[in-house]
Amino acid sequence: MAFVLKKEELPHFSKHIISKEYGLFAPVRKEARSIFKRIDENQVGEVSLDYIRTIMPPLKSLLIPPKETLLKIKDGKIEEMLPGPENKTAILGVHPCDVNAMNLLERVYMDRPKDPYFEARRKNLIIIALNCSSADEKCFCTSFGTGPSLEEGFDLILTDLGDRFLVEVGSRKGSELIGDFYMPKASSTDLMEKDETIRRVKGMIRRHVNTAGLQRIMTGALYNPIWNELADRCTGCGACNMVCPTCFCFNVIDEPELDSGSVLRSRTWDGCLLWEYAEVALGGNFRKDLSARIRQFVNHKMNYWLNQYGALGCVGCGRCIEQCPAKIDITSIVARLRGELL
Amino acid sequence: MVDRTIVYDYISRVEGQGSLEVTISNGEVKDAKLQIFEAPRFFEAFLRGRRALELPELTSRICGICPIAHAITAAKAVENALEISLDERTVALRKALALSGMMQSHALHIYFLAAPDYLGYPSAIAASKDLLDVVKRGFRLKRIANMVSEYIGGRVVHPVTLTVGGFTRSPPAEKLDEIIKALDSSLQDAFETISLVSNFKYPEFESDHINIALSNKGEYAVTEGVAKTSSGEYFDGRDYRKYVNEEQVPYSNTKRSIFRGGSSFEVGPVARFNLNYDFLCDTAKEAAEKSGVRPPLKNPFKSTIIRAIEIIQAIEEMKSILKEGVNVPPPQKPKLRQGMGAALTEAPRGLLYHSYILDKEGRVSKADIVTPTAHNSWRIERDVYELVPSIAHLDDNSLRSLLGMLVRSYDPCISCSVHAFTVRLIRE
Amino acid sequence: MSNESENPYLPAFAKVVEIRDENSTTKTFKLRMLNNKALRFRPGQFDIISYFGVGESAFSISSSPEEKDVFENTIRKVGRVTTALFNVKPGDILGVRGPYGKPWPLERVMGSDLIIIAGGMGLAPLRPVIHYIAKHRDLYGSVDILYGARTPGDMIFTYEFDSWRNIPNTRLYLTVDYVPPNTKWEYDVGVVTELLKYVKPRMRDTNVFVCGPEVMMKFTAQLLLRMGFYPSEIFLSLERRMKCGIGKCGHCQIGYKYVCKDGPVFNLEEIGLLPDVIE
Amino acid sequence: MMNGKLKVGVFKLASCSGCQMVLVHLEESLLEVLKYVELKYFRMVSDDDLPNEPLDVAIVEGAVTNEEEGIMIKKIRKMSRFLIAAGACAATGGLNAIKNTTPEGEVESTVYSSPEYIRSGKAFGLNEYVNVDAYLYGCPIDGRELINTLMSLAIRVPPYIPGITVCMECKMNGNECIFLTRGEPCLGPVTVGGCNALCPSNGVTCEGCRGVLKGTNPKGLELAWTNAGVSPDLIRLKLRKYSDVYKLLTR
Ligand SMILES: Cc1cc2nc3c(=O)[nH]c(=O)nc-3n(C[C@H](O)[C@H](O)[C@H](O)COP(=O)(O)OP(=O)(O)OC[C@H]3O[C@@H](n4cnc5c(N)ncnc54)[C@H](O)[C@@H]3O)c2cc1C
Ligand code: SF4
Ligand code: SF4
Ligand code: SF4
Repeated sequence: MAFVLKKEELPHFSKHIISKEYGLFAPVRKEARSIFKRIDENQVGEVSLDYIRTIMPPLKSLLIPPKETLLKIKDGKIEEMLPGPENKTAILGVHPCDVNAMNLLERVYMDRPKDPYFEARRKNLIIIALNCSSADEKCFCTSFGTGPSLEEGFDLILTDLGDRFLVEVGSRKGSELIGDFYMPKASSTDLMEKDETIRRVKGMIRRHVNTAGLQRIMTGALYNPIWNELADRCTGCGACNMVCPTCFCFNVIDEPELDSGSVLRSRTWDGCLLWEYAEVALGGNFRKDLSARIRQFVNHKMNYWLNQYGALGCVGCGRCIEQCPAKIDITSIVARLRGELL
Repeated sequence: MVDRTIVYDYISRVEGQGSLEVTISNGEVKDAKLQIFEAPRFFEAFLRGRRALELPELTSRICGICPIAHAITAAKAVENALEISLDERTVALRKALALSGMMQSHALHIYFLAAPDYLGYPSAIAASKDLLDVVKRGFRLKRIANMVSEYIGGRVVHPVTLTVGGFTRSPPAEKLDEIIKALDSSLQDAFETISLVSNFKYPEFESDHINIALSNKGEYAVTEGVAKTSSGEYFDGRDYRKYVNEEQVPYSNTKRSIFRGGSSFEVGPVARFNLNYDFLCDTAKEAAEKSGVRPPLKNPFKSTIIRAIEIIQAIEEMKSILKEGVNVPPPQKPKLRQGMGAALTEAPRGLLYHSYILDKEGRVSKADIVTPTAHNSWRIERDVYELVPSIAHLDDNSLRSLLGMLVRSYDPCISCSVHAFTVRLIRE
Repeated sequence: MSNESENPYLPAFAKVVEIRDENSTTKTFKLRMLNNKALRFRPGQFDIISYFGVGESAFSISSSPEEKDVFENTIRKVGRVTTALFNVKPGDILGVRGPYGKPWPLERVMGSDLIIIAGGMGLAPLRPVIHYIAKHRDLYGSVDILYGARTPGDMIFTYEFDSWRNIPNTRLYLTVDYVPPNTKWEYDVGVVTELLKYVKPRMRDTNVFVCGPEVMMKFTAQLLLRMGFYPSEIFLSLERRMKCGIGKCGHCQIGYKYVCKDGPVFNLEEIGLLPDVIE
Repeated sequence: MMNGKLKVGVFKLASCSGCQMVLVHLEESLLEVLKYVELKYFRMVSDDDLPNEPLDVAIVEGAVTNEEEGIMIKKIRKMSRFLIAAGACAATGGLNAIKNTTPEGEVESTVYSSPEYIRSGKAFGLNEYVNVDAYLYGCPIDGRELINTLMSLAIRVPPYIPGITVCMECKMNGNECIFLTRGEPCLGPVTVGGCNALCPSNGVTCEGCRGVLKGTNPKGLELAWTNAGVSPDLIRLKLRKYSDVYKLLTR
């Protein structure tokens, strides 16, 4: 099923979603860019779906918040801080690469034993994705088939057709969400225009990772000097870990909450580029050198993921390339190791 | 009478490290030395070569008690040098920020530094055992002041948004209501503070001397205006050195500030009250009447009351500024060039002076900073001379505690006396 | 209450029933789960202990699997959680999750001879193995236990050594790196691998279990390979920083392996090619 | 709960008092903390004299800039079981150490007409004189970290501050990178996080007041700045501020 939504109707549609008691997350402008934010009724006009890439991956941020309290402990009693079913959430305007990244996170978090916090949030979540209508020189989703369009894994998906959106339904939840919100049915021209858009965007994507036999090449390069060379340039800031939509590592900390007299056990995002990540007691560290840490990051994405979860761990969103202060570029690392680049 | 020397080494409940040494002979003070053994930190030296745009950030580190005052004054001095003028809203928001710093500092002084003297405890923490409500009220006032500082400045100690040319960002509009509500709610505490301090037993003592405070048409001046003296003179930052000079005192303490003609002078709440009384808001004036103070106030101990009055003034004024909206334009990008700039503002403790000479790349080639405590230090010593004859009959302990109260009434902030230098504790 | 939950991060409660000093930096804690929930585990598995307000840490279960209603952790004081645990007294309640991880392959090696090589604290996860063999003696061939520590005072479970020696067809060899003055020591001095000189393994019929500091395991593995052991006959128990124990937090990854769920006991064959294993 | 309340002293060397102020600004939380902690010495707010009994914890603010302070910090070390260097000054000398590269006499005569009365030396962090058990980072320190530290110590457990960078927190806040978009050098990539990327989140670059995080690579950052066209002069000013990042580079 497919419908057409005029662009000027988008605020109404957003309102409609909110009226169904969803907390709505959508991109709004912040400086030159879009950022996903919780939107209330009065802000629906700010929603701006015309963006290529956000700094933070929206679905990861929503499903595994940067800091999340797991347990609250008081007087020998433990309270689980699970999000309840009433916290229904809708996310509007996520690109295919991010949806695919979420699917990868599912492989980690829904693997047994399931992570109940992730599961609860995932169950509460309805996804209104957005096919890409543009791409820049950092995008390389086509290497992994994770974009620029999406065939499944969404409840609804929009495609920007200039003056209107094509709205396609991907699940029952999706069609229920539309409910009585009137939209005209899409015509075959609309669908053709969509295909044309996707084709055009594909043509815009210039960056590429050759995944053929990649695992063998990566494993063969574990002791390649390239890692030392990268370690001279890498600042060790861990930004790449933060912005990566498939990085899932976390730290766990206990903190007192003074007013309530309880202890909060929370998890916070962590990253393998950090010294402390592989540090053990009495000063031991299994990845003392930055070179070993970069190697872990790149190999996890381009190698280990395949063994661990049956898919490569990169979706080609381009965030780590864009946000790296040292301009380290995972695609050119792979290309160099493949001998495709000097 | 035998000569005796009272040494109050390491005066407590002042911000920083200082001592007072008084030598008494025949009931008269032979010698009074307010010593500061806070180590010198040489801001004026290491600021040389730094970028002018860093000055608000760097100079806020002169003092962790009144960082806002330093940051604002530095920004204004640089703006003065680069001939930047600010829009009305930015100026207003700066004043609100300064007032939040003042309210915080005053609440701290009243409840944690001065009240223990009058209530008879070594500290507010000790007092909290019996007078938890009072201590909590102090905390509440401070917290709300801090809330405003953080709201506008981004952080309580050492603000981050304040910059040359304006603010790096506007305070988040969605939080404004909450802030205004909090300020409203703090008025009650402010009134109770007035009742508290009006009932303190202040030592009888009066002294007549020059007062200096910032003055600006139509307002209780804090961040804008020129200095005004009780002797009727006016001068701005650029002319400051024609009126106030300093001399280094060999027995080691702060440099002593001297007003033209060679006299000591007072800056701070009492000076502000005496010179700007007319511009206090009605609520503050009422509070003044209720607590029985009116200009010219000559008893330095009663500065505590003025601080309580200024808390009310600050609350009322912050409210009215914030109510007009908090959106400010992005900071102006200054064009760096050679120049000299100076600024005078009212820090919580009184007149604060910053002046800089910038080279053509906008680097500091000379910095000159005089803090309120440096301005007041000679005055404090003079007060000791004047007070002691009437209390010389007291035993050492009582004498020492009264002198401690006197010093504290100026709320000297020794940390920020950049002119302060170290060292030796002189004992006879 | 907590045990009913599906939440794998939710610790169950256990009572400390006894605390024994092993040496100046190590204590053994005997715990009993509350609510009559015994902790069923196999030798080599670990649990995660919570000291609420400080955090969680992973510890090998060091007691005999035959002992059903209590279990033990032998803990060295090295940091925050372990310091907090050292302040605990019998009767106190702690949080426990687990057991986690792959155990020693006691079924797979059934019928063969065993060499058990432990360094320092590495004896903790091997003690359940020794107890298990003692109980099921006829299932295994000859057993040699090689144990090394820095000094005699760093050894753990010394009070059980005699009973281990009394297990039929079992020998215990001890060594230390260094004997402080005025210390009685009648055994070897030197690194633990040197004890291998006492062992005449029946090749292809012997398996080796190793646990100790990673460098010790590295040298031991190298020597064993030189002696003619196949990697598939050598088992090591590894340790990594660990936050969840269930393959989510990421910290314990070595290459594509997770120590928490693919280990901590690994066959050398599995990990031989992985990076970041041994410095 | 254990061995009674934690006996704490708060001391100040050459500094602005800002870190002590953070303690005072805990306000109501301070009263909660005081259920577990006894402030034996805190000159800024209390008359109590230097205690005779040993302290469990000394929180020391400020740099050591002269002989007296050197003696003082040794005395504090002797009387305290656990010593915390609180704030940039105590950690590295802080801003006070900017002058360390200028000859002292020149420094003194800039400020004083008769520098012969002044005795001062270069500014150093506490660890140049004594062993430091833990650090509280920042200029000033962070209130939340102060609470966590005291509460850890109250149960006799060493404190912990997660080893993440300002850059990571800046990303988590969804900020646009100031370095990448405006070309202004930012120390966030190598600076210890925990401030929630306060400065970048307020639109200004990180100045590194929380010190260099172990395992990060300041040399790489310097290279990145150079490649982005930041002038060597600005890099020098930037590196010589709160932390001793310049030391890591000149080594
Ligand atoms: C599978 C496994 C079995 C273990 N068995 C034992 C045992 O039987 N006895 C014993 O004394 N110790 C054992 N350890 C090590 C024990 O987990 C650490 O000594 C302990 O976590 C240190 O915690 P801490 O908070 O006291 O130290 P800190 O140094 O304060 O540690 C801070 C954090 O670092 C991590 N960490 C530090 N060291 C280690 C480490 N070696 N391994 C994993 N995480 C670490 C923890 O997550 C801890 O929360 C085992 C570790 C693993 C992974
Ligand atoms: S790349 Fe590093 S931080 Fe990211 S998921 Fe893998 S191990 Fe974790
Ligand atoms: S973002 Fe770049 S500089 Fe920072 S850790 Fe990742 S690769 Fe290194
Ligand atoms: S962002 Fe940098 S300068 Fe600002 S508070 Fe944090 S560490 Fe300090």
